[in-house]
Amino acid sequence: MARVGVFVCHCGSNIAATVDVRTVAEAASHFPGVVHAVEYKYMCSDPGQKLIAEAIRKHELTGVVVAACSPRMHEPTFRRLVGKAGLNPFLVEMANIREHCSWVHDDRGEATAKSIETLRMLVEKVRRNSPLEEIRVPVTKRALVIGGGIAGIQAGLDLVSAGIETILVERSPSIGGKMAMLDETFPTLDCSQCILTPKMVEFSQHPLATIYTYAEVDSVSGYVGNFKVKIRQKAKSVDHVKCTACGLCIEKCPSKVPSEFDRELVDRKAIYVPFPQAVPDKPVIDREHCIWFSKGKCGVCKEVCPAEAIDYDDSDRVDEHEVGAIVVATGYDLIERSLYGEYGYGKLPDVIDGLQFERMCSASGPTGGRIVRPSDGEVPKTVVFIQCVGSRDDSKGRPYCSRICCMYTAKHSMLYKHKVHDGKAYIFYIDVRAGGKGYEEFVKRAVDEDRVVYLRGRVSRVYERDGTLFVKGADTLSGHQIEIRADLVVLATGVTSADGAKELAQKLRVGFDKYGFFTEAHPKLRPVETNTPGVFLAGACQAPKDIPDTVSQAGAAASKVLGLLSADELVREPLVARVNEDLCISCFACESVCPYGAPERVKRKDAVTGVEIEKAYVNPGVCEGCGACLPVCRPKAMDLMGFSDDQMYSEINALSEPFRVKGEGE
Amino acid sequence: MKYAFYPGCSLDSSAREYRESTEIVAGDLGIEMEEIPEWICCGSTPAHMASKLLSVTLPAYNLVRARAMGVDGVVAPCASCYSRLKTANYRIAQSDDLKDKVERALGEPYEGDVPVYHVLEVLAMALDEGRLEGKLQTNLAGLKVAGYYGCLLVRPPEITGFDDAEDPQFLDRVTRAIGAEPVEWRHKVECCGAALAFTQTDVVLKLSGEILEDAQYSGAHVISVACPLCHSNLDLRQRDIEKYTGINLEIPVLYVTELLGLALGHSAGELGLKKHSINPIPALKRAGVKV
Amino acid sequence: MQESSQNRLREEAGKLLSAAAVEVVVGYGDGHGGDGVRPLFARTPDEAAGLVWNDACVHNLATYLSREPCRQILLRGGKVGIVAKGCDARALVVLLQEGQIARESVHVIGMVCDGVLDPGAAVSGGTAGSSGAVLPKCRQCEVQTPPLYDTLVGDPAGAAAAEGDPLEDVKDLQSMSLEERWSFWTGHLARCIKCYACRQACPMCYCATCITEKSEPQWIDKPSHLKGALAYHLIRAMHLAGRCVSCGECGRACPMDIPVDKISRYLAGQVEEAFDYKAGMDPEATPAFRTYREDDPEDFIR
Amino acid sequence: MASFRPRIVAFLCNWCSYAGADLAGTTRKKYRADVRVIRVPCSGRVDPSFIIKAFERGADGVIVGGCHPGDCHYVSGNYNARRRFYTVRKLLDFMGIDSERFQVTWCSASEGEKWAGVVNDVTDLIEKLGPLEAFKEMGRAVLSDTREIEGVAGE
Repeated sequence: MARVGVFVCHCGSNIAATVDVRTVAEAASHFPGVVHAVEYKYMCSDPGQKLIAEAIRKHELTGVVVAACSPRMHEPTFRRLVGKAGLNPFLVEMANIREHCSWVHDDRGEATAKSIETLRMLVEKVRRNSPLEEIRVPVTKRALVIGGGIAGIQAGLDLVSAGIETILVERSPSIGGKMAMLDETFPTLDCSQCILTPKMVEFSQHPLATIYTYAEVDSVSGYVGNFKVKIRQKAKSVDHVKCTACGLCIEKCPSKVPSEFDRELVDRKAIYVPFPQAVPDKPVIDREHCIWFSKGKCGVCKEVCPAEAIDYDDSDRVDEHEVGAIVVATGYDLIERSLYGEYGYGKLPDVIDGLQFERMCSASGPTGGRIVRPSDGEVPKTVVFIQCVGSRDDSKGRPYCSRICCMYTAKHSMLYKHKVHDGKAYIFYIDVRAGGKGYEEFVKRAVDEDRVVYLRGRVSRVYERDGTLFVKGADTLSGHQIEIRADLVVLATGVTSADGAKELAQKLRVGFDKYGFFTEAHPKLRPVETNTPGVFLAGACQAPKDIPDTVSQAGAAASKVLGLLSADELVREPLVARVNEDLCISCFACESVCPYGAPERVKRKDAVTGVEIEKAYVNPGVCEGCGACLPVCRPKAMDLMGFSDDQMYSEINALSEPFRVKGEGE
Repeated sequence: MKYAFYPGCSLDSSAREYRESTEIVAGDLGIEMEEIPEWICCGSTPAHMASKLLSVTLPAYNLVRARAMGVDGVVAPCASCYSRLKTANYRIAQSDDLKDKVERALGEPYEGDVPVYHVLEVLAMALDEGRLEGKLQTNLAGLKVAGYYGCLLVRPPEITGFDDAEDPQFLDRVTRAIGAEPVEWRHKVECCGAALAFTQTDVVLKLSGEILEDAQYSGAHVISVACPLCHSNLDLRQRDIEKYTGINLEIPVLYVTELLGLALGHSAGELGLKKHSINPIPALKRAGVKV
Repeated sequence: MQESSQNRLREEAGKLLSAAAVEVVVGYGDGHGGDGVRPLFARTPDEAAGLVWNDACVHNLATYLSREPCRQILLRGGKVGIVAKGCDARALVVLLQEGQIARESVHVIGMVCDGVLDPGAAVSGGTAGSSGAVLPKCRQCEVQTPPLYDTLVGDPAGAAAAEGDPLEDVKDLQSMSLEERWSFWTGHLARCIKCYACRQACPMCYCATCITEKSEPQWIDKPSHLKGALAYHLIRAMHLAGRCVSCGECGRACPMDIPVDKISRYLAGQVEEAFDYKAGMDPEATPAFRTYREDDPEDFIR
Repeated sequence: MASFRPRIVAFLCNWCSYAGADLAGTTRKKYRADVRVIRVPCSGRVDPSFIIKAFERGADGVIVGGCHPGDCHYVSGNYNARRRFYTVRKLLDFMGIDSERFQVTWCSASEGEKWAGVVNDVTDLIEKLGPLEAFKEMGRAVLSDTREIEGVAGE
């Protein structure tokens, strides 16, 4: 037999001024199941809370309804209170007679009637509340970082230095990512390698860090606090324990391949280390281009290796790890070359992209830092930079802004002028977007000090004639079509999502937009979380970003992970869905509408035949309690704790015959 | 696929050879086309200068007639017609208000849903279906072709939806398919001056001049086009252009269908090659094509 | 035509049973005299010889798969053969989508069908296709050849769909005023005796425990007064939305001649119109209410 | 009809609409007092049977409030719900019940004013439509006279 206590709050005059609280309490005392009903000035105040706690004991209440403000305001307060008073914290409900009543109505009669009816609904509900225990999920205090660029490295460093064991998976043979390819960085022009490589080394040498390079994430199962990840270590064909990184094998390898790291400006060998400062600094064999693996002969590297580290029989290995949280930091790629045939991108040798230019400027790059024409090695006297190549261009299906091009183009033009003092630099732009600390000043410097010429307009065509390039475009400020002879053309190629991002997103059950960028849980308030609890985003995999933003997001993601892993157990509200297996008809509609993958299939014996059939089971560790699975469950086998069918029904049921306050409200 | 054929005015006047070669080629490749009975003007440039409603209603009228023929789509050989027909569909689909007006003018409903193709697209589809296989008679190897698209075929992209507004490939694909060699050149989608020919001839002379000059520079033996107006500007006016620019040009301009016809073994006569003001025969011979 | 199909059907069913490829073939057998038919569960080749195929074969036999004895057989991992017209096969597709049957455990003998006679309309002789007396659902039939079958009986080329609008009767209702529709339905539903024949006849109503049998909470009032009837039929309609294959069996089964099939056939039309989804056409498709599109109809929302 | 006070039930999702209604309160936006609110975690939780039961229990109108498309706290709850609600409205209309009695609104936590407006508009609307006798006066009594109605309906 239910013993409900009703506590009506005046909230000073906030409620009492418009609602006749005495009448409300009086009416409530006659509701079925109500054994105690009182009003008080401030229920949330200390004396107010005492009053409730005492009533719970004195009247052996089995349920409590507080008629006061919005549950979004004080539900936690009163749950804590009844919990302390020895009642299950989920046996309390709040009737919102302030925000939804006294503050929005003037007529005392109407407001009072509404309060009473609302209260009655919640009394009916609370009578059907069941005591619930918080769900406690064990937490594996280990993190996985996917991607070894600056975002991944930063997140990894923050995690290990906070004492969290961290596994980093990088698909290329070295960590460092795109930032390692850059020469100097805007707006300070400090050397990218100089600030990055120390971090790479620090992370790789940290005792709590495990790095997988030349590896990929095969699969991810489990849920927040308890993910199981399978990592595929691609065969390196070189025993990194034995290898002394002497480099003899690389030197002697006869097979040449265009270098990815140097953007194909030069070749690398089939056995290679992407770049001198690579971490690890030991080589892998690219089997696709290795003569031994393609033709079955050669074997030079094996012969010359003094440490006998070459292992042709090496094979892919799949390691399984348990982690509590995942940081996705897979970065970005540049738009495909074929997209801009009219600029000769990929056709004309002296039309290069931003990263190629970076490699050229880099002292450790293929030209030793000299800016030259790929075609003939001459120093270009005129360089034209074209912005928004693959950004803000609807007709190419790339409507978004890549955010970094305006700044790196300004930087490129400066680096060029600093190296070629008598050179001319032109920049075609749509708008210059320099919203960042010191950015606008930086662009200004390019114009004022380095005399870079900015031309506002799009380029229609880049073509080659008699060995020179011509850039044909419009100068919309002067209103003229212009054609510029150029020795070198640098395209500010736009940013697109990393190759394979969508596949990864699906493995992680994370959303992504039509360009393949991962979707954050909320664009403003939850920018590093995803809708999959325990999976966080860092860097350009979420949207184009520059280094400062990437690093801050990586830090933010790391701190979210730390917050998550700080407790031994994850405490989750028990307001989750549950399946009545006897009613479940195994249609698994729940499975298809659940955005979290909470419903699972479990084998159960059929009562009649004794054969095993699959039934739905909701993993309480994963369920977020939205209830989307209920309306699609026709036999109503699915129910939602805290908003159960029974509770909903009784609230609706309590609607019948309106309450009228005598003499008022009519 | 069965198509309704919308020739447009020039195909019965200045561009007869385009019509003839198109019909010949279509026949050979088994592309079913039937002319829209009593088709009317597409409105071309004047209509949309005068009235938006008119510029949409005229093409719509023709599309509705095509619909009555129960075909899979309409084929237009002229870039301008193509553009007008497609634009009409686009606008009707975009605005209910306009749709109502047009339907009132037509006296029957039209959703803007009759597909419109340019001859080039239909040819490319035929190639993809391998309809050319085993049909090539004349060897065109060594013939360098500058494929010229002009503007209306490819622009605006949201309306024409051609493969790539800035660097289209259809013509080049056809050229390759018939064994000839498409050249890399920069003017494939530049404007030829189009209708300004009648009002500001010098503009046409300048623009078309640049196109011809670049084609010649690129080493092309011939230019292939898919639009009567482009053709007359580049071919008919080539002499005036020489005078105007002072560059000697001798670069024949052929309809893509004519080149295809040659490859399929038809004679210069059948294909109306002799109708051009710049005789293509010498250039073709130079390239080692037997004609 | 039907004659030859019938022979072929008997032969195929016979083969299946004698080869023990299936434990039972669910098909049609002779009714008690007249030209009516009734479901026949053939377990032996001899019984299979009693199978019939003519334009009185209206029943959607898919219903029996989720009921005894088929349910038991399927649970045991046994195989069942079933005779299915196009519309019936659509129901099989939905059962597949909803994991109620495994494809390999059901052998579908698909019947090319040019329409079945409306039992309500009194006619005899002549093929359904020719006479105007086919069921409304047979008009403009798109599934004369079943979307799903293992053995096909009949010549797809030979089939000709009847003229007319399958939703004519529904549209008549739609053209009425709100009040007219209300009185139409109250008029009919007031007769509902909650016998649940419509539910039993429906291949999509396979819940072990229907919510009509649930109390605490009691979403549907048990008594058969109008209120309870209305709630029942409304909720049933929602349960069938996006799943109903418009076979019309619910309406045919109603002993009180309540045209309940109108409701779900109407909703099926609405769902197809709004969400571009037609139930039971493609086993791979995602059912309408298990998914959404960002550009779904929105104009009714404030 | 003057004395008729519509009874309206609103199912509000906890994250957007309920919070929006709270905001209407904190900003003191006055509105009609005929609405009774039932809190649900998400508009995707609202089962059609809730709506039907509410009508049975004497509601003259029902409102469901959810997050704007794309803002759902649970990713896609409101999208799933939207399909169902669309269908419910079609169904009600087909059965002869004015579908305007079932209203859906996307109301964010920042749209207190919108909520107040929606309540007032819907209340006025339901007032015009009058009480939903449909469900109310039903019982065996109806049985008899429906026979005539049936005649009227031309069956």
